[in-house]
Amino acid sequence: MQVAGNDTLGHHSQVIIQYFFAGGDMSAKQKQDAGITHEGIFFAQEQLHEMHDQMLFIRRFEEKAGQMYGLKKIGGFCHLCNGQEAVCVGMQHAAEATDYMMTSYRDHGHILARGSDPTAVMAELLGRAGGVVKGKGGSMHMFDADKNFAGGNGIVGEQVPIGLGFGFSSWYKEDGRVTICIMGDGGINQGAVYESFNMAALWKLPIVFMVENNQYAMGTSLDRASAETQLFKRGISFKIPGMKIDGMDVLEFEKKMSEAIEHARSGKGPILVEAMTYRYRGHSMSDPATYRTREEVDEWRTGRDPIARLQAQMIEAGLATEDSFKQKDRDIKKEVAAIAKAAEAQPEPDAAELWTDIYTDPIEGAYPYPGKVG
Amino acid sequence: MQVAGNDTLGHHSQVIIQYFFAGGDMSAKQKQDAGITHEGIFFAQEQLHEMHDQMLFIRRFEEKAGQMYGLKKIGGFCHLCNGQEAVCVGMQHAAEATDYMMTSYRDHGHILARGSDPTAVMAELLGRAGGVVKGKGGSMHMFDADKNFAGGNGIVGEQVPIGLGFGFSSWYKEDGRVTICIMGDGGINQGAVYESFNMAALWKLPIVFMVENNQYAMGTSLDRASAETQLFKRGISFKIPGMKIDGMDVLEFEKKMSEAIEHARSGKGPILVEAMTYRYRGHSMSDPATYRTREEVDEWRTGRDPIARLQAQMIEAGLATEDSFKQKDRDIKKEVAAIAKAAEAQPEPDAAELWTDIYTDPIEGAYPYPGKVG
Amino acid sequence: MSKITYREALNQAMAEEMSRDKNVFLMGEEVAEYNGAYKVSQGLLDKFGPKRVIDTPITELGFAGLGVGAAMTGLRPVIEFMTWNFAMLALDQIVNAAAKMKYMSGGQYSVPMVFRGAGGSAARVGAQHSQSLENWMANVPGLKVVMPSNPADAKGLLKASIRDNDTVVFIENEINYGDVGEVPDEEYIIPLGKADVKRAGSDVTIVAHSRMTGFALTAAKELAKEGIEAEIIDPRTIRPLDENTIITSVAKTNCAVVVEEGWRFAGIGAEISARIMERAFDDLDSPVIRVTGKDVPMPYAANLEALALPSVRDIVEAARTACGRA
Amino acid sequence: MSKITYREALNQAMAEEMSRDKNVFLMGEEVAEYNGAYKVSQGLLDKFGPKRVIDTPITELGFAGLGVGAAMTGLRPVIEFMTWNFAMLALDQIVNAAAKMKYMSGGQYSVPMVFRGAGGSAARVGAQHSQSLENWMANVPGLKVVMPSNPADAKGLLKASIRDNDTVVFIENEINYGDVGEVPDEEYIIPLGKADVKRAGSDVTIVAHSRMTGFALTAAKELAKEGIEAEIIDPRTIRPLDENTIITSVAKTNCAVVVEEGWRFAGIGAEISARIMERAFDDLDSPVIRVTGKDVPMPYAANLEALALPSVRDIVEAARTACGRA
Ligand SMILES: Cc1ncc(C[n+]2csc(CCOP(=O)(O)OP(=O)(O)O)c2C)c(N)n1
Ligand SMILES: Cc1ncc(C[n+]2csc(CCOP(=O)(O)OP(=O)(O)O)c2C)c(N)n1
Ligand SMILES: [Mg+2]
Ligand SMILES: [Mg+2]
Repeated sequence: MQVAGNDTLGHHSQVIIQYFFAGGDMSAKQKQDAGITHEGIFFAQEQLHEMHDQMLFIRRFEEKAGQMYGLKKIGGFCHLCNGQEAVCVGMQHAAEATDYMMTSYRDHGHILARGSDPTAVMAELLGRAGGVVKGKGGSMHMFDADKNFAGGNGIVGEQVPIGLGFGFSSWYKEDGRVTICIMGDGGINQGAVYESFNMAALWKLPIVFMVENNQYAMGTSLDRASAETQLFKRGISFKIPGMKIDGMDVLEFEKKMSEAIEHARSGKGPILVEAMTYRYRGHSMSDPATYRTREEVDEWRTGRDPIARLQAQMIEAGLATEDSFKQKDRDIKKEVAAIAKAAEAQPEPDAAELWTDIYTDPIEGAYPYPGKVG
Repeated sequence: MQVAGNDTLGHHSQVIIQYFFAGGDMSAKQKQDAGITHEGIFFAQEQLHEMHDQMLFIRRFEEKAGQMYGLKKIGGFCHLCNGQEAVCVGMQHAAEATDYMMTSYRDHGHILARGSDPTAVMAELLGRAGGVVKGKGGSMHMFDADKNFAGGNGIVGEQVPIGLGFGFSSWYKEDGRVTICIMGDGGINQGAVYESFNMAALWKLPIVFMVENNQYAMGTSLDRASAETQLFKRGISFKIPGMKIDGMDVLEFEKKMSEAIEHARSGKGPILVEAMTYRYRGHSMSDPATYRTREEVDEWRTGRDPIARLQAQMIEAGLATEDSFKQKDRDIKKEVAAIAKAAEAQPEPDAAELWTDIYTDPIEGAYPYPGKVG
Repeated sequence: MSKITYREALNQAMAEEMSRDKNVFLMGEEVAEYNGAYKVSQGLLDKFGPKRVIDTPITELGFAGLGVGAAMTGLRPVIEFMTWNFAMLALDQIVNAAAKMKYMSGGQYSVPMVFRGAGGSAARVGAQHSQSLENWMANVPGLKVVMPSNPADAKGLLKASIRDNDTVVFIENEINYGDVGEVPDEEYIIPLGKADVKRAGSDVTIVAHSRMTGFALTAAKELAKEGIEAEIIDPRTIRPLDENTIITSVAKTNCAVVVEEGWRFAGIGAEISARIMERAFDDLDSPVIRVTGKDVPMPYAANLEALALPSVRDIVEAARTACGRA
Repeated sequence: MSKITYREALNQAMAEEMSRDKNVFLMGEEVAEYNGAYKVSQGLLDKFGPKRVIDTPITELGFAGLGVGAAMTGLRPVIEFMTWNFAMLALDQIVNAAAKMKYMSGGQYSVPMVFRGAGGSAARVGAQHSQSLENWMANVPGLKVVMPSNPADAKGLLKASIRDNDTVVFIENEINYGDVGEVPDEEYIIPLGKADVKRAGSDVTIVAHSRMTGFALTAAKELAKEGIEAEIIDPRTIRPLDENTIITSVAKTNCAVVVEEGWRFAGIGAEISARIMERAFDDLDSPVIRVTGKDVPMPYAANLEALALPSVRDIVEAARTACGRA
């Protein structure tokens, strides 16, 4: 692998390695299978279908969430990830199930890609008892400890020191896990990020810091918030190597992200990945996103859509047809509709839940103001 | 000036300009005067004597402070700057009186070099009414608004966003001032520093960020706290150019610092200066500094002492003799002793001062718990 | 008088003060081009230009400190936190720098600035976006803490806060932004440190600030139906607290209820309760009752959220109990 | 029983818990090679090695968050703040992450960790190094707040805090570090949430925590000379507060004084005062009196500092007033 290690990179202030090539060995078995070879990496058709279906599922799920929000069934903030599906899905294919992961409030796509029960995710959005966090967290605070998915954090940048702690834990326990700690292009300006970069690099913790560069933080475009807009360079001052990856191409993303994860897992310390992506919708449901031109949105939406791109690749490789994708889309829409229905049918959390999950060890008789629910 | 501007530097990830040369024009008048020419810059003898005397004064003042602390006349923390005098003095000679300046708790040398009344500084250490901040701040919180010296800040790194605000003010008012914002090699790890770097670079504010790299933060050596130990590179990720300067050579320091200040003043935006220096004493009076070897301390103290160095240069240039320096030292010691005596003779602040300087506009009858002094 | 929203009232206050004093500037996330996350700064960029209405990166500690430094040079920053929840990151600059600067510098540096934004809980935004910080801020000498409950107060108090020569923590309420109320047409200032009796009454004193003032007024209507006349006091300025207005009321009603959205432990209610005991012990027929947000992080689910917040019913019940008519 | 210092007691607590449970680690500024800025971690690096005793860069927010993340994976971090003053920078991780995590995650993630260090004012360290944060921390559901006043409590409570499955804010006192006291030789734990009656008395209840407990005990001796027997209660755990012990005492003495070093507005004293009124109104012969740090940033000058802090004399006078013998 051609990535420059921490040492050489920092000392010579070299340009960060923007693209590097792993050129993995393909097994004879794989070669026989149908699939697509992307820059030397073979993706078998099962995996391609899985990736496609996951991306499409996330797209349709988010659309449904948007509808439910419009119907006022979802309250508060609701940040959709339409357009960013290849990042969510590519990353999950690159990571192990045991790897840790945490992100901001824009978390639906990630937790779905991670394999959490979509009905529980939808129920959470609706504030239902069967929500992935019992209806207590809502859109911004999705967690699934069984899947090693640690949120769902509402304070911009807050998940970065927390991710540092997960990475530290793997160093401490020597458990071979990698932590993938995700932030936005706005979040990367927070001071806590650099405190974390420094400690992660100093102690060579197994962490992939990933910035989802969708080029806007609410209404603020990247260049209005960042002196250095090439975000993968934001680790140079801390000797963290950087990679920039096309986040609209799921195969490319999976491949490069695998390399980044391998870098972290192999003991070389942290790495910073910049995923170039775009959110089709406003920042949250209430944002009309007038700060972007129609042309810009279209350029990404029609020109670079990750789902359309993979579909075209698969059709060209003879792995699917337009019709089969249309059928798949109908199936997924039905599935999502059924999920929404099932989630909506769930009851609200029991009123007694107001007082649970505050302390693991509540102190009898001393808990300040218990009870009197209602 | 060869310094790379923000734009080119960041884009090409070039190695930061470590040393650059201004080669200022010398006036005919200066050439005739006695003095020393250091790398193309002429220092007239008056200035050399002034620099020398200021450094020596700070040295003796700090020693006196150390004594007074030993006698328990100074309380709390007391952070001396012995060894770092060339940084304090060189910087003041490079800056204009109207330029703003702020630093950490290690502030005695800076406020003295800035020209504040040394009796008031000593009185402050002793908690007297005539202290530079009326006895309310002590060693860590020296301020002199008339001299544009804004502290004296006890929370590590806190002065950096504050300095950003001073720089912002000059941008807002277009008053041509530069802000020199000083931090330690430990302080530079604080997240607030990078938030400030980003904003300063984004808006091209006239700020010289200066890190006094004395290579220890309390008992922690630089390499145990920083992934990137070349601290002048800590701005690269924010497109801030860096300079590393020998902080044990007052002429060199004045020269390079002038260039840095000129860079900021000329509208090119912020610059980060790393001043290589060393503190001879422990972190504060209670620190035995056993984390450093005797040899290391000696190497700096006898090998690189800024006062001895300037003395040698001046003797060689025929501007002074060993004897004249000895006499000067005796004079300064006497002066410092007299200052300490005068400061000690001052009364403690009036008890009523407990309740002043909290609000500019106190609200009659509503101030929570006024009075009852004693 | 004109009818305008709480949001417009705040907007007018800033526009008027910015027109009056060129040292006043507004800075924060999305305040300029986006016209404010909650549109409080609508139109100010157009009116005053990009030098005086400035969008920042998401770096609360950094731009709070920028405000402190700028104020020390004589500028009058209005620093907007998109919400006060995010100010948790900036507390060091507010408390250790802004509040203590004048004292530490022996009076040499003042920090005339306003930190403002929406505080407390909005609707359905969960645990991390529903923090009440007024009790923490009011704890700190050197700060003034202002929390308006209606448009007229919002405008007059924000203008006073911008003109004040000290650091003012100005906490708005997101849910109130759309509230409409009468606001004088001529220029006016509401001095800091003065409570307002929003409703006179003789049977029970109810002290409530920010959104809770409205809840208390609604409760008062309910109570009136039962023949209980509640006196509703809105402190408006939490620090310094106009304790005389409260004590005078308790001397008349002989009982009190204190309402706050925030958590109970060492909250504003605790302070007011303790002060009433200290200054009106002999006037009290019954213990002061605190109605507060429940002692839980804010849940998302609609039913749980409703349970977590103080309700009009809670206030009514507390008032009945306080005046012995439960 | 052995006589050891408060500092050694804390050290033993950490050493014992680290020996017992390999998931416990200590992290903070200068905790390892320097053996602690105040030598509380003396010898721990030697004993447990650099993986379990870790020096950090000066980045409070970052390593506080590191602790939260590590705790979420089942480790048991002890995060030392050199002093709690610096924790102002880390409050977002303590409050928005550690305290709320279990709730937000529907019970999936606990945060079993201790944030510890010296709080309050040391001697002559000025405004920025003299902050009391216990009232802010005790305001927050999800946190437990512990403040020992002597070596035996320090040891037993720190061991309990490290074993606790929730986030404990453990606030020590720098001036107490050198205090010597008797500590049991056998292993022991002091359960959180239990106050301790440090002196029995029938005339006045004095509630005081941390360094103020010692002040109150000294005041009690003075008062005894005048025939006033004070009952001194040290809550030890501020949150949850053992209010029953306080109420029981007030039922006997019919009056109370609450002492704290921190500022008055919405402090611990306000909370305790309000609770005493709520639960023991009819027992009270006089209003609860608060003795607190003065409402000023801490000054440096020796005479001003002495005036700013609560004194034994202040407590004595308050107790006399409370029980009607002023
Ligand atoms: C500390 C903090 N400041 C401000 C906010 C309000 N806020 C929520 S999202 C957001 C923009 C974040 O943008 P980015 O990091 O690019 O992520 P994206 O929304 O594009 O995924 C802001 C300012 C917040 N939640 N937390
Ligand atoms: C936020 C914060 N954390 C910790 C401290 C305690 N502390 C005071 S000075 C210091 C070391 C600072 O070292 P450096 O920045 O290198 O400055 P130097 O003392 O060498 O001048 C520490 C950790 C503090 N004052 N503030
Ligand atoms: Mg973004
Ligand atoms: Mg240093």
